[in-house]
Amino acid sequence: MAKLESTFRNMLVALFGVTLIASASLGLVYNVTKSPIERAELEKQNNAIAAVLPQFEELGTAYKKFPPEGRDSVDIFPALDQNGEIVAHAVKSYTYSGFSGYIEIMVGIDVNNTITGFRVLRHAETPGLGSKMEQWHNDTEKPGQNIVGRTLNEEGLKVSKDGGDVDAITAATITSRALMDALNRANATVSDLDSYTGATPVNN
Amino acid sequence: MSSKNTITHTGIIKSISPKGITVGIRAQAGCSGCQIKSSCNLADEHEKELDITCNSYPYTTGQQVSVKLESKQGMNAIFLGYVLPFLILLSTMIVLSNISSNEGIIGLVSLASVIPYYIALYIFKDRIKRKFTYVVSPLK
Amino acid sequence: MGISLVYTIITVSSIGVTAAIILYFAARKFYVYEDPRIDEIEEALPAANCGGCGYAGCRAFADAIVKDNSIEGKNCPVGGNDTMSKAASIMGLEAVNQTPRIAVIRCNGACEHRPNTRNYEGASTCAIEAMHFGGSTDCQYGCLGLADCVASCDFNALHMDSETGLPVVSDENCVGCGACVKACPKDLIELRKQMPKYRKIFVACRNEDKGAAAKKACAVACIGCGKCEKECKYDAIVIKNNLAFIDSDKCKLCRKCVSVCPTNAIIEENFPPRKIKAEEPEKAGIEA
Amino acid sequence: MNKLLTISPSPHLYQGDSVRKIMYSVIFALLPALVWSFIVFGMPAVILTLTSVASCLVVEWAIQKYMLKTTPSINDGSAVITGILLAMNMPAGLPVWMIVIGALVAIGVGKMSFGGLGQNPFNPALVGRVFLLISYPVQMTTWPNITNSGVDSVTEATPLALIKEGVNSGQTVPQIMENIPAYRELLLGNFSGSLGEVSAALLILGLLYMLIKKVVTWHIPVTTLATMFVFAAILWKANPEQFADPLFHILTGGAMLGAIFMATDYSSSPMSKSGQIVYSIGIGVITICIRTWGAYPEGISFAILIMNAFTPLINNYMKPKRFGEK
Amino acid sequence: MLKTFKKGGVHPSHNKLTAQKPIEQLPLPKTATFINTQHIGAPSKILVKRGDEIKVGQLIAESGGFVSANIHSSVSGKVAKIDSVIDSGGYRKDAVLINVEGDVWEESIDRSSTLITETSLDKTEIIKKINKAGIVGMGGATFPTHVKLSPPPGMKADLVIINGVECEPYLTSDHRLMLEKGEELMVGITLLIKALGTERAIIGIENNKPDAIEHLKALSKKYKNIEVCPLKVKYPQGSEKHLIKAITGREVPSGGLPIAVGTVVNNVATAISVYEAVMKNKPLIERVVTVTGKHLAQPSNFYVRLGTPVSTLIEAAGGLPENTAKVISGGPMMGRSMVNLGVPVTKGMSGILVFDDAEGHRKPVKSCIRCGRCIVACPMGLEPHLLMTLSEKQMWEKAEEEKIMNCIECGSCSFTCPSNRPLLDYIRLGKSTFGAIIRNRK
Amino acid sequence: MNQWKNFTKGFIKENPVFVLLLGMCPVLGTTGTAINGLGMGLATTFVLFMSNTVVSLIKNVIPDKVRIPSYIVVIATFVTIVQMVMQAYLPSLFESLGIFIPLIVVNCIVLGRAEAFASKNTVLSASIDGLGTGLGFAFALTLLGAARELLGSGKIFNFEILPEQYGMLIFILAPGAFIALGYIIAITNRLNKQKA
Amino acid sequence: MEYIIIIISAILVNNIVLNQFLGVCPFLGVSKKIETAVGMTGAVTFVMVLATIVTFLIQHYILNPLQIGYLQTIAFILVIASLVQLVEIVLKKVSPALYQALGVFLPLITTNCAILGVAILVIQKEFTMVEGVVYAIANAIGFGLALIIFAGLREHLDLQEVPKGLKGVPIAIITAGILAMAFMGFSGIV
Ligand SMILES: Cc1cc2nc3c(=O)[nH]c(=O)nc-3n(C[C@H](O)[C@H](O)[C@H](O)COP(=O)(O)O)c2cc1C
Ligand SMILES: Cc1cc2nc3c(=O)[nH]c(=O)nc-3n(C[C@H](O)[C@H](O)[C@H](O)COP(=O)(O)O)c2cc1C
Ligand SMILES: Cc1cc2nc3c(=O)[nH]c(=O)nc-3n(C[C@H](O)[C@H](O)[C@H](O)COP(=O)(O)O)c2cc1C
Ligand SMILES: Cc1cc2nc3c(=O)[nH]c(=O)nc-3n(C[C@H](O)[C@H](O)[C@H](O)CO)c2cc1C
Ligand code: SF4
Ligand code: SF4
Ligand code: SF4
Ligand code: SF4
Ligand code: FES
Repeated sequence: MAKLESTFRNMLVALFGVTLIASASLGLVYNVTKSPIERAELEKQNNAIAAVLPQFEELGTAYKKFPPEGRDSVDIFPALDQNGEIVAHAVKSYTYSGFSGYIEIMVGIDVNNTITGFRVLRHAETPGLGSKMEQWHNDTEKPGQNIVGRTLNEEGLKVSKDGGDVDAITAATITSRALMDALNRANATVSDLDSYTGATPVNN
Repeated sequence: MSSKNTITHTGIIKSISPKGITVGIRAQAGCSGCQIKSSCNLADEHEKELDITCNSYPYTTGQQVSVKLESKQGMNAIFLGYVLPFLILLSTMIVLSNISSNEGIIGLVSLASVIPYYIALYIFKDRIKRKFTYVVSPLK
Repeated sequence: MGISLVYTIITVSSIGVTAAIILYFAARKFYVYEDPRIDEIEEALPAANCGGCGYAGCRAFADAIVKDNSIEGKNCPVGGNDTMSKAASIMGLEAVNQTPRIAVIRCNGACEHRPNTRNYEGASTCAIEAMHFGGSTDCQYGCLGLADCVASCDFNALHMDSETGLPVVSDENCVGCGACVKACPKDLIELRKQMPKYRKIFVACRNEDKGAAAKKACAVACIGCGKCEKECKYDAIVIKNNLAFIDSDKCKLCRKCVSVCPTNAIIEENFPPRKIKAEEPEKAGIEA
Repeated sequence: MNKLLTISPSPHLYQGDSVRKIMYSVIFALLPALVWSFIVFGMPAVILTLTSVASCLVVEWAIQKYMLKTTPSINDGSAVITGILLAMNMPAGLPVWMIVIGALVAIGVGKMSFGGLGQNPFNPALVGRVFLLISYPVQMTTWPNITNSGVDSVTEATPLALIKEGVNSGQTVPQIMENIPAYRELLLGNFSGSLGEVSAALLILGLLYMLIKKVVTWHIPVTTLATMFVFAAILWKANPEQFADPLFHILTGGAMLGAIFMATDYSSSPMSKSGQIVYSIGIGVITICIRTWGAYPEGISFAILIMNAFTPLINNYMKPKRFGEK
Repeated sequence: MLKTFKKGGVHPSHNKLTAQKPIEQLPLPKTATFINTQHIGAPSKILVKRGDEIKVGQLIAESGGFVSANIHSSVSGKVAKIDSVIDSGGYRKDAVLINVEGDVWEESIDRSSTLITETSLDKTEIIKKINKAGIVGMGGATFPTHVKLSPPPGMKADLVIINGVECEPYLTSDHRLMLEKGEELMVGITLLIKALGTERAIIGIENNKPDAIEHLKALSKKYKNIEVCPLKVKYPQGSEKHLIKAITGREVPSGGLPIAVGTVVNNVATAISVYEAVMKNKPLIERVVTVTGKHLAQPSNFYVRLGTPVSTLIEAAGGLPENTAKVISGGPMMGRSMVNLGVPVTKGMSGILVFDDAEGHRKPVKSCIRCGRCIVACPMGLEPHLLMTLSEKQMWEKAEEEKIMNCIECGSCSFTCPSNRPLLDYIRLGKSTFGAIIRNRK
Repeated sequence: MNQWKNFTKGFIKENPVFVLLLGMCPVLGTTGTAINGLGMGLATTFVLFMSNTVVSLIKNVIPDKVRIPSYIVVIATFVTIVQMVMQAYLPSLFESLGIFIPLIVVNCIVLGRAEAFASKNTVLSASIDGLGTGLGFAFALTLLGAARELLGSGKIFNFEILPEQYGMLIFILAPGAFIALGYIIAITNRLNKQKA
Repeated sequence: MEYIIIIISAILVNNIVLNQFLGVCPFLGVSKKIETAVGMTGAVTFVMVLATIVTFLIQHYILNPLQIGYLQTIAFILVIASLVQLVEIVLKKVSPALYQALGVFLPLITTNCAILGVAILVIQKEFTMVEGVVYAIANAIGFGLALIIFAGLREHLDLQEVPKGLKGVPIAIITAGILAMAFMGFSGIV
């Protein structure tokens, strides 16, 4: 087949054809992948929730709530036991004071204000330094570093440099300090629960 | 003569008219460092033509010549071509963002603010032309 | 899903078409027509970028061939006739056979023939020594032995012989690009016609002094006695300024001149050993 | 006459200085501070220095011999300087294998990859040091505690680290200063830090020696320290709660070592005097910026490397005044 | 504070071994050789042929162009042959060889030692006489003096500077001349002043020659327009540009000649030759040569007929020592090392310096450590290390931008380099290559 | 045979990264670990393969003057497809590659191959060329990723080779990317020269 | 204050080339002439700002309302590719002399990678338009800074005796690595 001439009409037609097919196929793929993408995201969140919480029967309605301090609201997922009693909360909390700014975590806090687990959802800390926070503060063999199982009081958790009793990641105190900030924010929001009334349900 | 303060290109004489000559030069993309010249030729190389009102050197079409431009003039060109419109756009945006908060309008108006600038350029195009002079010398 | 797909199509198409129109104009404005033959020829060239063809590099050479639509007077010494005939066939032209050339060093002033009479200690390049001094021997024409030519050769065709202190051309590697000719401040290197089996006969001397002075400076200097000129039946030899020169285009490799030279200044290379009088010329011949 | 005359273009006279003499003068100038650090830190410092020097020499020798195939020239002393300075930029007690890596990077990457002596645009010892600092932040910032009787096994933060930590956790500078030795101690080196940080006085002694020997001129060291002093003074005046005072800045950390021995490295610093001044001002300003606002407590290594990168530009624009030109 | 130029310069040790040795007259040689290129510019045309009878002072080769000079015989005798001889660089040059017979002078030459101070000649006549006498600059550059004294139209000199600096180590010929021929020098200077129509002249002398400064200061009292200016010792103060800068503060523009700032510089020996040419009709046939070296038996200052072989001078100074490595024509900083001692004394040869093995060799070259000493040393404000690299890499154009052509080849850079880099060797290569490029362009 | 050569040349001799020095940004930006390098490499390979094939298919119906915009559309489409598919099925890889996935569209190799090769050759050779070049790219990224991962944390594909304490953190960070790439290119040059 | 943080961060701490790896090809390939590098900076700034504004408008006023955000890549690249050309065409029409002078002075601006990268990052970081423009300018300056330093370094390297195998690109990349290493000193300043 000979190459099509570069007349204006030909060009328009050809181009239109190409864009048409391209956009059609994109739309198609989008529709195919749309739900898996959403599912993947949801799954990630659910996995995180499941990982940070103790045994529970089902999740209650999630809602957003504004922490006592902070720029943005946090998401709270109550976990219920067989009786529909709340046993713990999974809290999606955040901090802006990481070494590279924003860090987002999911933390489980039971009714006794004890941390049942945490996962880092999003961060941009230095690989090899701050990025170690998930293992570092979740190491049962190093009680100084480990924060899972600690019970939070009014003061919250602090790294040892600030007078607390959590050993910070070596050479990455800032990250640890930020993590504590996110945890404390979660706790402060959750412990304040009773006084809370008009919670808005979370969309997803 | 000196190349410290000049930019040199080699080009080929395309045509000769009583007013001067037209030289075609090959402009390369910023990534000309990559060695695959021919497999990325869509945007990597353009032929640019220069109209040069020139000295009476006896040239022939197809001859290889070197074209030199003073860096200072090049900087001037950058200023007129890119920096000034950029400043206009920026100041429009700063002013507007204090007045309005509709980003769509700010954006569109800022973009539009360079149009009068280009019109002005068009009006002064002859005057601008006189600002740029090239030195052409034959290669070999 | 329907409506979103429609938006998709409309958006992409309209952006696409607008972009295409702009790009189309751009392409028309800036389109550079490259004769595809330039690429083809460049491909055929050896990519040595040595400048031996007289152009800035292989691509410039290909460009020139296509622009002039001719290969006349153009030669890639590196690729030789093979390459040029390829280029010619790409262009649809008749190939012109060019005689390949090869470098010879016109100085045979090895240390034993031409003793050092002083000891040069300046920067180690021929060019600098030649600016200040005639050389480290009494011959102001001879090789300085500081290897500027070797450094200039892109083809690894030259090396210094540590015994003689002279450069040696490796016949297989030399492509006749002439870089060394330009590099030598004493103008000792000549590109000569390449003969079968790399046979060469040439006067390995550039000394223009009168015979006695030349001989005194170097045992194998050409003294301009004229014997070879008389001997040559093909008028290939001329004597000028007390110095003989053999024109390689005329030389028929008869080797008559070699034996008449009283100073063994004429060198023969790559010939089979002589049948008669085998001992004597061999000494003179297998020098380089 | 049987002896051949030697010929060479003029000049026929030479001042008689050699690369080796210059390098050994620098080494000599470094010795007082080095020996003091041996006294302060004891055996670990000696081991550190010896390993560092030895590895620099071996790496340079091996690269020249086996990779570049040139005649090794390790006796010119420049690799020894690199080795000593590399060591002087480390805390005593660093694992030996780490120093070897540092030397490999300093000489292999920082110097020989560019062609060897004089060709490198960056200071090799600093390339090695910063490489290690980024790679092994923990070990590189673990300083042994010194008491008057010798090295304690407990670690101690350097004055700069104390300031940085303190300010980060909300203390004011005067509060922090209470834990920091007095200036006299800082000058004499009674505090912790890297080998080469511990005695400002002896480093200045080295500078004087080099000035007398005309190995370096005053331009780089003095301008660097003066810039640091002035810039720090401005900040300190503005807010003494937040910023440390200028004297503190030039007496602590690597300020002296950097300004006197590392910023002056010939191959990576500008060649004209005016260029050297611009370069030194750059170093001073960047150092204080990193110290006060950056993540690292000490910034002079980075500052010097950054200005090394500007050196070609400076050399390009700050030419000596040509005779006969305006 | 003594005057000097500010930027650059070096301080090699003076080694003026012969400063207190009076000038001795050297006996006539047996044969004398006159090379036809003893000056900058076109070679002279040889006028005599084999067998001709020649008198002392007879013209044997005439100027080959505007920038060129006459050559006169310094001996009497028969022309043995016209042949090429090897010069001090090892290249063959055309020359007249004369077998010396007796000492018969041209009658026109006044050989008496009476000082003549007055002349009625005008400017052009003086210059003509200088031209005829074949005088070239004796400070080393051998630029024909009559050319220098005829400034191009539009240029006017207001000051003559007499170069008595002798900044080269070892050399003392100018020093001795100033002491022993001060009177002649003064008259020579007045002639130069007249020839150029300037108001005054300044003699620049470095203060390592206090006796010469004293002597000339005393003499200058008689000449109201001649001053003596003592200078701080610094090499290369003898370079005309730096001498002008030191004395007047004027800076010869890049690429320009001294006349561009209204000055003309002449060497003391040149000025004395001018005196002899104008007042005594004596062409340039003799000169003072310092023969020196630490290992020489009798370093001396000789008054020599041009054309005498260098070997004769060395013999007279005690013969060549056993461990001689290098023999230099001129001073150690700017002189040329000689390949051959049979070469004759020429107009520009101010000294012969003998170096032994300890001084006479270069040291192994190391790579540049970018210490910047060459930059500090360069009196022209250049960056020699860069110029060398550019020249090595054959980046001639770039070298030109870095003003390689401004280099005065003083050698301060090579002198000072701790890496023993052959800086000036490569700079010269760059200069000559770029010079050729410029010539090709034209 | 010829096709085979066409396929293999991208690995060493004409490796787009080490020899042709193309698409440097993803090369440096996504090679913190071997797995990321491989992922990015394969994503690029897919785009290259598909776009080469499609471009070659449609080369005759596209008038010359609009070929560049058309190719851009084709390529961008495949990039977006990769983007969406990855997001759906490999979300964590998608996150760690981040912005470099959409940037495949400006990778000179992709457009370059389409323009220089696919638009002039048959579908078969175009797709083989795309696959070969893409795998060469992937190979380079994986190699660099492995080198950086090994030097930086003592692991390759997360298998511990050396104790982590010896890992040089710098190789995971930006400077190490440049330094490692520089030496790898030097080594490849050397190898290529020896072979030639 | 916000803007200052964005600027310092983009120029020094997260330099677009040395830290984010965008626009590496022109960085490595661009002329060794310092003047050209300076000129490039001016040109890139203008183009980058234009592209940022246009893509910002497209994202927020077309793609987002229609919920077809997934068309980002295809829309942006088409817009950017044509925008760069459009600027050239306009210049050529409006002032041929100026256009010609630029053609002699500058290499073509095809830093697509950096421009597209910045456009996408502006959206990802959820900047407002003014913030986005500031971000774009800062990145262009960061790009220019790296380019200018590097032009000087490469000119310097050209004169050194770099070992054969490392000559050219490899040593340039290693130098860039050391430069990136030096710039890490700025980390934490924001
Ligand atoms: C390049 C670089 C990356 C860093 N990354 C982090 C990080 O991700 N998290 C962190 O807390 N500290 C990081 N730091 C170190 C901090 O800036 C700071 O020095 C450290 O937290 C101080 O504390 P420490 O040694 O007391 O823990 C980094 C430093 C540099 C220079
Ligand atoms: C080509 C040329 C032309 C010259 N023309 C003049 C001239 O017209 N007037 C003059 O006074 N000197 C002239 N000179 C002489 C120089 O100024 C200078 O005296 C000479 O080169 C030697 O000086 P030096 O020993 O300091 O190098 C000329 C020199 C050269 C090389
Ligand atoms: C580096 C250098 C050093 C010089 N030193 C002297 C010197 O010591 N004495 C001198 O008379 N001329 C010296 N000259 C030559 C002068 O520049 C100049 O040519 C001379 O004084 C002019 O006088 P003339 O033409 O009479 O020789 C030197 C030139 C140079 C370039
Ligand atoms: C004054 C002076 C300072 C030096 N400083 C350093 C230095 O800081 N780091 C280093 O590796 N070498 C240093 N050297 C040694 C040497 O110059 C260095 O290894 C070169 O950079 C190698 O090219 C120094 C040398 C001198 C003369
Ligand atoms: S020997 Fe001379 S002519 Fe032959 S290839 Fe080498 S440089 Fe060219
Ligand atoms: S042939 Fe010429 S260039 Fe080669 S070594 Fe001899 S003098 Fe030097
Ligand atoms: S020889 Fe030239 S470059 Fe060297 S110091 Fe003298 S004037 Fe300067
Ligand atoms: S003096 Fe020598 S070592 Fe120093 S900068 Fe100059 S050339 Fe280099
Ligand atoms: S500029 Fe980013 S890949 Fe080339």
